[in-house]
Amino acid sequence: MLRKTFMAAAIVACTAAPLLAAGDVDPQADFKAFRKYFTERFPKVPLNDFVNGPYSMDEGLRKQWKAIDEFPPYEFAVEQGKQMFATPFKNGKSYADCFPNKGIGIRQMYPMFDTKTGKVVTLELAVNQCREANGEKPFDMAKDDMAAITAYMAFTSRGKPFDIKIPDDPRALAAYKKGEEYFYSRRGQLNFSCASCHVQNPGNHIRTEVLAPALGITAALPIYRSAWGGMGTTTRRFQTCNAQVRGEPLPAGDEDYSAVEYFLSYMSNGLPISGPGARP
Amino acid sequence: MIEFPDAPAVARRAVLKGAVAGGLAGLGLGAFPFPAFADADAKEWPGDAFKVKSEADALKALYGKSAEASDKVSLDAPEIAENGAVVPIAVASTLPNVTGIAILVLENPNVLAAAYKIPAGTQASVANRLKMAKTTKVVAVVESGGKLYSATKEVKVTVGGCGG
Amino acid sequence: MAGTIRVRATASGDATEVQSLIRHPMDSGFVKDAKGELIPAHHIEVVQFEHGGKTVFTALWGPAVSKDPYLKFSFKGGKAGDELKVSWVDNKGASDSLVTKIQ
Amino acid sequence: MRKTMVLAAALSLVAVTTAAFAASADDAKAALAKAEAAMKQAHALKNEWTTTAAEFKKAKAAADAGKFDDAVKLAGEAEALANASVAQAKEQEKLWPEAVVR
Repeated sequence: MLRKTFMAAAIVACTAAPLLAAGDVDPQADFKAFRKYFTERFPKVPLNDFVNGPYSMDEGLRKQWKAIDEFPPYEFAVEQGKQMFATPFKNGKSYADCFPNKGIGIRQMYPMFDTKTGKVVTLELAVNQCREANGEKPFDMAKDDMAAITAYMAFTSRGKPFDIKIPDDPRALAAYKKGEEYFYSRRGQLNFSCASCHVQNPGNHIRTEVLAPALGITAALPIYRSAWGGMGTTTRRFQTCNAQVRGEPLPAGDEDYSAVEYFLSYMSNGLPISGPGARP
Repeated sequence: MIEFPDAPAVARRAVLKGAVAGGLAGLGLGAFPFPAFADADAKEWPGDAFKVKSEADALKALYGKSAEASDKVSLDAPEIAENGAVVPIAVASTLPNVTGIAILVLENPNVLAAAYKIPAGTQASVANRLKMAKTTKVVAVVESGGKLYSATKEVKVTVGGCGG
Repeated sequence: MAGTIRVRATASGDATEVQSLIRHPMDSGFVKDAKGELIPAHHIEVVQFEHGGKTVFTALWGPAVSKDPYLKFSFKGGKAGDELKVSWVDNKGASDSLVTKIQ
Repeated sequence: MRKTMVLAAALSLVAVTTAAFAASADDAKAALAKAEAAMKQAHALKNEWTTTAAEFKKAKAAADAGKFDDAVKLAGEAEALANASVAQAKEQEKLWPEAVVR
């Protein structure tokens, strides 16, 4: 019965609180509050170190990460991505023709809101859109080819600060709001939201793993996880997070995934790209 | 193109791209006047040492003797492994003329994880990444002047994530 | 497909530090695949490093060495420009080798 | 959340025991259909649970094997899980703004 009373109280609280119509969200205000929350809660963590996820939270793990990152296993993916980037499509064109600055050093601008289609375009969607525009089959967004090419593109952007833009377009604001809603909504039988772990519990353990802070959490993607024994794209990471809380993962390319990445990367504006990353 | 009957495609290309000389030597035609860049030879692999279940048996199979603890062997291992599949382990020693290093993971199905031959002129230190099935003692053994010295540390290993 | 071996060899003073990363599954033979069948053991057995016609390091590996195995050691007598040869062979007889220049 | 799920599961169990001794093929089919309807709703809200599909699979297997009592029980559990995930989605649609870091 607790659940019923809690919900009733919540509804009352909602209406009594300053009327926050569900429609309006204020990205700039959210950004300031989000940044303030993490910097005040973890005063000893330098701002740019948040992009190192669990390693900004735990000395023991950081030491192991440093040992692995000295010659990390994602080097093969970066090498493969570099070769894929240089190999022209059957029609002679290549990825360089699809992306600003020939695709080099631009990962920090994605996800990008496309005012023509009114949709959020993540780096992974952009790669597939480029392939399809040139008559090639799109990659499976959770598999190694996509991980290799995005690993190379991330590698060429290392150190560049996130620069995610929300244009003055109601559809962009709606996408941002959708991402924020996804991030804060509880799901799965374990009834957790992304925030339950990455806002309320960064630095705490879920068995051996240490939870990463949400601030800067997309900067290291794609990642080579020892647990997977291989590379993982942003899509694969979101899907496994869903499954961990016993929520059914969404299909690759789902707009909710693009929206939550849009929200998260916007929250990390100014923080440097650290991908591809090595993680437990 | 020289057809290397047994080497898989990868090896052929690497051989062609890299060291044709080395590749030819690799064919076991040692008599060639090239510098003896012999390839890694599977016969060097101490198969039985990798099948035994106890530290004593592994050291007997590898070196024919047992080890005594020594603070001259330094074993760098994490207290809690980030992930049992990739545990960074480093071994070093200040003992004189070291000829071999071995690393054993006592709770693994087979105790011996890796062994290294250290010729003269090579420093007595090695870093590698090992797999550990569960929380286990890790023993680093150094062969110096025909005797074995060891250091032991425990590494906690569990899985991560929400689980279930 | 690029080669399976990546090496960084840097000489400083009389010591040359060597790091290597080899692309290999290093299957232990104890892991089951999605269908529940055991994946057979498939791991590198011997890795050999040679400089100036002499073996400077030999690794003897079992199935407990991690996937895409990494190695670091250092030896005396190498200098920038020298050649260093790396070669490996696994329990299925597959092999690869690479000659690289010390930086 | 745990409360509504237990409540729903308990309700469906009560319904089963008062029915005829052995559930028939039709009872099983009906229970499966109810579960499937609830699962469709959860799917529409993009908020399915992995455990729902697992229970439903067991229910179908029991029905195919002619174990209709089991099938009805398991289908009831799948339905309860699906309903709980629907309730979760609807509840969160209202509650998420409160969790936002302000």
